[in-house]
Amino acid sequence: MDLIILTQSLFNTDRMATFLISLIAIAIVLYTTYFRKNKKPFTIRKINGLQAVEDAIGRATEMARPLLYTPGWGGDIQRPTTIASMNILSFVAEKTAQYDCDLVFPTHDPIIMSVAQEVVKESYSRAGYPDRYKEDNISYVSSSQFGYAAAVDGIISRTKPASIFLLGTFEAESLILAETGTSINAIQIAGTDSTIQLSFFIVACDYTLIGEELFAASGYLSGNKSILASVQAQDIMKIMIAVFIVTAVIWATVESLSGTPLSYWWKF
Amino acid sequence: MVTTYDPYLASHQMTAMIGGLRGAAEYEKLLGMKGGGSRGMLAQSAAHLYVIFLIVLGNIFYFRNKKKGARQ
Amino acid sequence: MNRQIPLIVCFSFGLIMFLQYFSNHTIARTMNLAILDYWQIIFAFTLVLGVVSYIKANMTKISRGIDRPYLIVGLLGMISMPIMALIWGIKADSPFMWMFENVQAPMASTVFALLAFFVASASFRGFRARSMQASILLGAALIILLSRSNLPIPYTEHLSEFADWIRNYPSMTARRAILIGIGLGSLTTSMRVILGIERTWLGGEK
Amino acid sequence: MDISTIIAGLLTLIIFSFLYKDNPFYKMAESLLIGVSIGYVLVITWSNTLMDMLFEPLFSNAELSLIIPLFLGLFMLGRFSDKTVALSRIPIAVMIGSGAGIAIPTMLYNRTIKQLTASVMPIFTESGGLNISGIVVIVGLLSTLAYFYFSREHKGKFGAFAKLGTYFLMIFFGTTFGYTVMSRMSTFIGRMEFLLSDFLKITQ
Repeated sequence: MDLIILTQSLFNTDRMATFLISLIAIAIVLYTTYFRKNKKPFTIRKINGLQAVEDAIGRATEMARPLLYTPGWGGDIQRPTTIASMNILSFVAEKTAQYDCDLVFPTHDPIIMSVAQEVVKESYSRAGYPDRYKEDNISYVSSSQFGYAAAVDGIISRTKPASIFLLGTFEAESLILAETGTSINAIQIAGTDSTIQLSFFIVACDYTLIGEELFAASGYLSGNKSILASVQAQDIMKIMIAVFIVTAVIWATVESLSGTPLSYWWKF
Repeated sequence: MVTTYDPYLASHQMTAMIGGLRGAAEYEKLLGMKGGGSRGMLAQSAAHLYVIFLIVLGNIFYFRNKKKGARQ
Repeated sequence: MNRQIPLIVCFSFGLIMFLQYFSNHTIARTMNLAILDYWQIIFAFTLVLGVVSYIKANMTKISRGIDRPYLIVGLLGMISMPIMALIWGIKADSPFMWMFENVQAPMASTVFALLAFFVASASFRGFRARSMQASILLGAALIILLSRSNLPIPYTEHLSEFADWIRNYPSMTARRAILIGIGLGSLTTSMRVILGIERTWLGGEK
Repeated sequence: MDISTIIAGLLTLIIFSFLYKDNPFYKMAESLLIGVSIGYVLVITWSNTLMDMLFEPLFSNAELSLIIPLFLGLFMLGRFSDKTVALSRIPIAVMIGSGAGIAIPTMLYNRTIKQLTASVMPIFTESGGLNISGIVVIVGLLSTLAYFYFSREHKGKFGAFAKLGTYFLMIFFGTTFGYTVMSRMSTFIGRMEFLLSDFLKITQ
């Protein structure tokens, strides 16, 4: 009987804390996005690697070689990281349109391919060069992890792109792509939310956007106010997190010193 | 892949983990059998030593070139 | 209108998925599973677009005479799989599975195995003690590698303990901070998507 | 030796030849791998998704609610014509919207809340001794978070603290690299075992 009642309950009380914290987070994002709008503009700190983005595009143009952009095998369009990557793609595509530099975008997911086609096509029109857009350059190359890796490797070793952007969710293919890129002396800018692959990118690539930097990057590059507002919301939440941790640690220490068993109120 | 799961292990979202080939070899030892894990350990140790060797070699080259560069 | 409808759809599905997470009710569970099924079904249809893009790209190159023989092999490989599946089915001993086991799988795992060499080349180039940060990266990697290489050196046990301590404390805490940041970044990005502020996926702001 | 092993062995050797340099054999094998893997995904998706999850239940069991994903899927094909391309934005909206909806609580819980609460521990033990590991964890977490703080330039005391965070990040990257070397090598060892014992029969 208990089980049935439990499954029929409309609200899962186990998730109360997450629900409340979600609401607070939502409130903060709404605040920075809508209510702070007319205050002085929010600026974010320099992020290493982002100044290099324009140089990388310029380099490809000067060398008359293509620029390769791929979002990795690990993500799908539902993943926020992929959305952040599409934002950066939009910026990069606008520049490649202006400089008339070839942008090659291989992906393992046909849905990402469809979205990327929309994004790039729109960026080319925005830049005023809709005729320079080549749909074939944004292509699907197998959903198999190492089929994708082999395909992108092939493109890298044959078209020899001057610059390579590896931005999205990567798995084991990360180092295969990054080392092949190194072997043809491409400038490589990587960024991912896959913590393990970060270590390979740090070792093999010229610039690496670490986790959250990838999300901030899209705001930094585009100067888009709404993205900057979210970055600000993230910072506010980070301060709250720091305050929470310090309070909880002091609490735990006092409890431990006074010999009372830990109350663990900070675990939820 | 071991470090991927560490935080989940520590935050008790997971209860136990057998990490990599070394973990497999230890697990085999625990069960008192000899399998691919123990045999692979030799190759693993060799691989680790090889990578250490390459890292050290890379640094020797780096510092030698730097010295040369400074002298010129 | 072109953009309004997708934005409304996006908002509604976002809200539904957000709310169902907090409910155990049968309706919520059913809806969750249904939407996860939608993902797979939409992917299945979109795969047609992907395959057509693959064929088109290869045909263009073939007609221009670039890498002709190789691309024809690829196209034949692609077409042969559904044909074999249609004729003999996809059971364990079918030609379709034979192709998977003896052509696709060995090649795929060999591509994976290339990583051993890439790890080596990256180790040679990427760990130079250029700066304080680079030296710490180098030091941490060396300690872990040494602790796992079963060398007959003194203090092996202490080294192993120290390696475990690094992994469990300083290394883990940095990883946690990265994860916390990713969580926050994902959270705000998702919110922008649901609220319709983030429209890049629609091809930009209009 | 059977033909299957010969083919698998040759293809393995050809893929390894890429390490020397890009060559016609490798190009052939690469193209074959891409083609066959696309064909494989196509067949598996047809049988596991379209047949099992959509057509069978819809047409044999008359589960009419499946008309929704059927149309969502068909809308995707609208991308073939400029006139109907707008239709494809609806299924994309479904995927992106629902993905974002589920990401908010799950990312918040798994990535942020859980990781955060696991970091709290007393910095003095009951006996009054310093808990070094605990201090390292707290300082590491706070300083790395400071590195990810985007509102301020990394200057002055705050900059120094954020720089400390980068040291922790480097420890993490070095550690991960060290631990992952193993898993990267083991696939290679597996392939070599196949080549040497199954294919060339040098070892048993």
